[in-house]
Amino acid sequence: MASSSSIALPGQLLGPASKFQPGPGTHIHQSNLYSSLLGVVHISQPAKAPGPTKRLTKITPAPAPAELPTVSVSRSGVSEKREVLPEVGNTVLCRVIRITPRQAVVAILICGDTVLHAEWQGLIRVQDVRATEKDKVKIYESFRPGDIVRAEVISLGDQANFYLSTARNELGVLLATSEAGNNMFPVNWKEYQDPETGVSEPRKVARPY
Amino acid sequence: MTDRRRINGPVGATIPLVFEDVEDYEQVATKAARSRAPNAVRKMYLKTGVTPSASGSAYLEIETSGKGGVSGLKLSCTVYGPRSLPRSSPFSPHIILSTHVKYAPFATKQRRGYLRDPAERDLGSHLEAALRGAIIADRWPKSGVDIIVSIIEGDQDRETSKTQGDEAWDIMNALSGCITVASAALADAGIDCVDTVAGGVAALVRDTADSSPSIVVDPIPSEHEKILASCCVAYLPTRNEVTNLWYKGDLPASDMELYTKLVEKGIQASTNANRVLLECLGETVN
Amino acid sequence: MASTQHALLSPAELAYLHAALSLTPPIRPDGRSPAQFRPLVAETGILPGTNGSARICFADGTEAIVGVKAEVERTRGGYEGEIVEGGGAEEVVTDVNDEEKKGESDWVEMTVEIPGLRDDDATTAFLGAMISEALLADGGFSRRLWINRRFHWKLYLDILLISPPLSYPLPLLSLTTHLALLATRLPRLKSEGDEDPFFDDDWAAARYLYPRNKKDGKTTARPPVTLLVMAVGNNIIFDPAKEELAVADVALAVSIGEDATTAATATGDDASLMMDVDSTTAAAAITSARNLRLLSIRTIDPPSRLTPSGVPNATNTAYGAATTQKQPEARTAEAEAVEGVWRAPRGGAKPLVMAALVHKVLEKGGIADEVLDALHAVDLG
Amino acid sequence: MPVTILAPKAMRQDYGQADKQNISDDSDDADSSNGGAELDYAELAKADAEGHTHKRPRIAGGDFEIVTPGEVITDDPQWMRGHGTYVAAGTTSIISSVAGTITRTNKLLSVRPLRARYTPEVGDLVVGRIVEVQAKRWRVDVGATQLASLPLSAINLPGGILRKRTETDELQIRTFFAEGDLLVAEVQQLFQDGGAVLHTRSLKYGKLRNGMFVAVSGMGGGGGVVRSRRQVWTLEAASGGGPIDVVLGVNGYVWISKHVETPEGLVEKTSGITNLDESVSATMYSSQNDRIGPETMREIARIRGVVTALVDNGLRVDEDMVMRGYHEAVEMAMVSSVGADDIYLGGERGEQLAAVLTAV
Repeated sequence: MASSSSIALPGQLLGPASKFQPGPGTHIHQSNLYSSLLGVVHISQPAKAPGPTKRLTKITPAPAPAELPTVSVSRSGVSEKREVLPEVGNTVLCRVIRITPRQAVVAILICGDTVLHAEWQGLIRVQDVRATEKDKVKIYESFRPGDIVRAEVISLGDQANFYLSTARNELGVLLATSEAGNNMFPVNWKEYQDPETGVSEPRKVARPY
Repeated sequence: MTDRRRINGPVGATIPLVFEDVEDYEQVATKAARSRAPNAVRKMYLKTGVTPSASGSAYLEIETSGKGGVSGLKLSCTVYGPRSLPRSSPFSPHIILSTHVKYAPFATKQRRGYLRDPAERDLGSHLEAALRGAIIADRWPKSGVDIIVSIIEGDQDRETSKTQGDEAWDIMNALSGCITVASAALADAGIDCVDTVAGGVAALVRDTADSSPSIVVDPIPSEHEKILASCCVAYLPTRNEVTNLWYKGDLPASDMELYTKLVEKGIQASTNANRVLLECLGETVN
Repeated sequence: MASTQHALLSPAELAYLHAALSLTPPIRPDGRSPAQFRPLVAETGILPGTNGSARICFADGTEAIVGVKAEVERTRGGYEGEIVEGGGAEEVVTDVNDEEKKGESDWVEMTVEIPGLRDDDATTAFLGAMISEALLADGGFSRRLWINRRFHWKLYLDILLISPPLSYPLPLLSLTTHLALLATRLPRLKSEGDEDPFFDDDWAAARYLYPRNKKDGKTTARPPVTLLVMAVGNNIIFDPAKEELAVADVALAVSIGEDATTAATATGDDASLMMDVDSTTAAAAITSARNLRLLSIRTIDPPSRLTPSGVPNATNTAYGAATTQKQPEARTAEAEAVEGVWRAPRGGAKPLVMAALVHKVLEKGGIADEVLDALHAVDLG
Repeated sequence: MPVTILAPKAMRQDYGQADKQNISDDSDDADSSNGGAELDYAELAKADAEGHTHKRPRIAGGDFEIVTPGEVITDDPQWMRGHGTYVAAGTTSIISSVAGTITRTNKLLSVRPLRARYTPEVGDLVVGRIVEVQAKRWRVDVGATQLASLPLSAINLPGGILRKRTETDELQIRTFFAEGDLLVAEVQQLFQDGGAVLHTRSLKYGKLRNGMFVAVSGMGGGGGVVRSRRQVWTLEAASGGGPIDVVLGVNGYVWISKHVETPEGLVEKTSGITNLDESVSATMYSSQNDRIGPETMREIARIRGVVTALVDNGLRVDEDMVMRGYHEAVEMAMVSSVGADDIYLGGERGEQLAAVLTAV
């Protein structure tokens, strides 16, 4: 199990459950870890510093008593087409489809670093647009249909929608088109400007990295 | 039940013509005997990723019995999903599996219509049971996946007359192929499975009217005088578990051993198919 | 599909049911012993307009009615022009040996109607296929419908579930069909040989499809029955109720038939001959060795795989320290099973478990025997 | 014998002697005065001509009177119409609109249907099952014509009563109750259309576990769960079963479970609000069952059998009947051939049990 780039087939034994933690693409059967996908095996050593780390794996096990290396099987490199289900905590890129005073409906395009093929629908509720002055948020001053938005998944939501939030500085509108139809650039934390007409429009702007 | 959306072929059953070629007459009249060993399955060809637009796909071909004019089994499977459920459907903590098995209209001697008939629906149910045991459904909440298997050629001997052979037995072979090909397509689509499931068929056959019955794997109905019983098994090799068992026939109930042996042989046939499946999946990766 | 009309049960209920049914002996929710069926009320001959009919209902109100109708139909030859045009009638009669009396599977048409389900629903198709498959398994049944070389009976079996299915309706439908077929009578044929058939219009003279012994009025051969059997842990449970099926590890539908004597099947003895079978041997066949045949086995997709899994207290975010968890709804991680927490089963069943289920049905003096005995006792009117 | 197949029987005469008496009275009249079936029609025709519909002299009858829809109950104007009745325009006759038994409260005439779905009333203790999770509330099946609703604001949140509801609670609504979960709650409020709003803001309400569910008809004319003094009680089970909780939802949904120390019980042992909070959150939304012994499971199944036997035989289900039935069932098992383990109470054994109970 030393090599970190071997191929696993569904049902292939990866190791005992006492030595590894199950990551995505694996499952436990009779105290052993098996692959559940056709893909490449990754073994990631636990981060030295315990605490809220940036999650690399998709499944966070409950606070593990002893930190064990996590073994996962990933489709990346095996197939162009791979689908992931947006999960709580994932950062996603999405396109605004329609807006109402209470929420913005978006289509999730990219989840993490994976381009999604299926159409997963998301919802940004008015109270999740930004972290401060929530009561003054207006959806139409934050998003417009067609905008590309970076957001975080905060709940699996109801049967149809994932609930998303843009209540952080680096989250919000990345690309916006003006009413005149031109690509705009951000001028401050709440405005985009049309370079040709000079008209600025309100948006929940994502802080550029 | 007429299908208005397509231009349909002639209504009613068509009976294919049988040409009595003088030279081949003897050959047609005498039944082709099974040339393989009782334990040998036919060669099969499996390839994944044949349909670029689908999330996962696979193609399976099983060789013909070597005689001219006999079609083998040709199956194509496409998997769409995981994808979000339609807005009207209720919340589901699991992935919703839907399976469709359809014979192409020209796949069998008797022309099939475009709408699925009860036998095809039944095959779909069997396939669903076989796959449902294999997938890890709770990995994909609020998602659905569609598995569509098209039977392009239905493993039938054109030259046998209607009275010889019985479609009821052919359907077992078709199901076992459907399971194997769908399993490959699921792996190609990246849907979590506990193991690779594959199908296998074994049958208790009688070759001549007065010979004693014997068990063969991967039977071709037209090669035998009579099939007494047949079973199709969907088997997970690493877990040693059966996800679907379909038996039909007529066995004395007192003889449990015969039944056990039949299932054993079915599992053996399934293991053979699984070897091909694993090899094929390995090739996909490299 | 087959059993996805799943009972909505909470994870705690499922865990409880599974634990109770895994005990030795299992404790079933309604207190039955593992092999005990729900009591049922049965009667036959309830529909005068049919050739045979039956009704069965359970105490909970689940009720099924089966009507059998027969029509004379012209036999289609294998190929065009092959239709036998009757020559000398006498000659033909002597010529017809048993092998020639071959029935076709399309002589029987079966429809299943379940309230609340579309008729093209997979469940309906699955149930219909299962019942007709058992009926046609040996070809012996359709042989009973043979009139002469040009005509046969076409049998329409209409299976109706009156109430919405409170449990998986397979055993109910199968038992009702069994009784209806036992009660089915066909008019006595008066014509001879291959001429156009005409029949005795005296209903009292009509013959039973499954001929009866003249002495005790009991039948010798019997139509198949399909039994539903499931396994939880090491226990084998018959006639499961809906909530029991919801925690099944594996469920099988096993169809069994009964032949009069071995000889009868081997030579394909025809119906009229069986009528005159020496009554002593027939009686002996009933009492001593019942000649059971295994006709069909199908795996029923257990609904347990589609049940919601429980959350162990250790990882339950609504359990105590909910606020310390960073991701409140992070997907439940893979973990070992925890006692008292329901987990939807994955994978299939061990071949040995399946064999044990089948064995339990078939063994001598086993469940199949007892069910047939009980059905025997039903007054066929 | 694993299978019992019975011959069909005539319908049970559930509704007592009074009804039979009436019928025979009617026919006696007809026989003595006119002597023939056809004359019944004549009588009817006469009644029609006089502008009345045919009615049986009922109002002074016994306790059990069955009326059918369209049947005139009375044309005496002193009565007021209640549920299950209507007054035709221009007349004073009160006509039944359902099939059921007449009940009179002072001058109010109402008809209680023989079979009906549960009609919620404020204060009812009900057992329900979550069928849908929405953004801020759950939809609960309580056996009524409409789904009841349970708002997120009407439940106790983990972390104590004093905790404020936050937005994260809304996002993780499914961790409190998900589809399929069973709960016991109280009807807090009714809408105009009969829809009920539930609440679980008491320590005796909440998610159910450690037991078994059985649905019987509630509020029926003859059998089923009836509103009574106590819907929830704990009993000490026979043969080492330990304490068992029985919850008879007024809606006919019954929950039988192993008794676990309730938070109220813990209050006595512990002191201070913080401890209480912890113990509340510990079990409130858990879906993990405690360890339950086989004896307890057996007795739970026996009680379930008693409840179904009562309903199957048209008897009312309340604390008294269940307790008597349970003791009788234990007695019956003692003398049964199988022994104390015999908990089956279906079919004939159920009838036997019902016969014993009604005989007392």
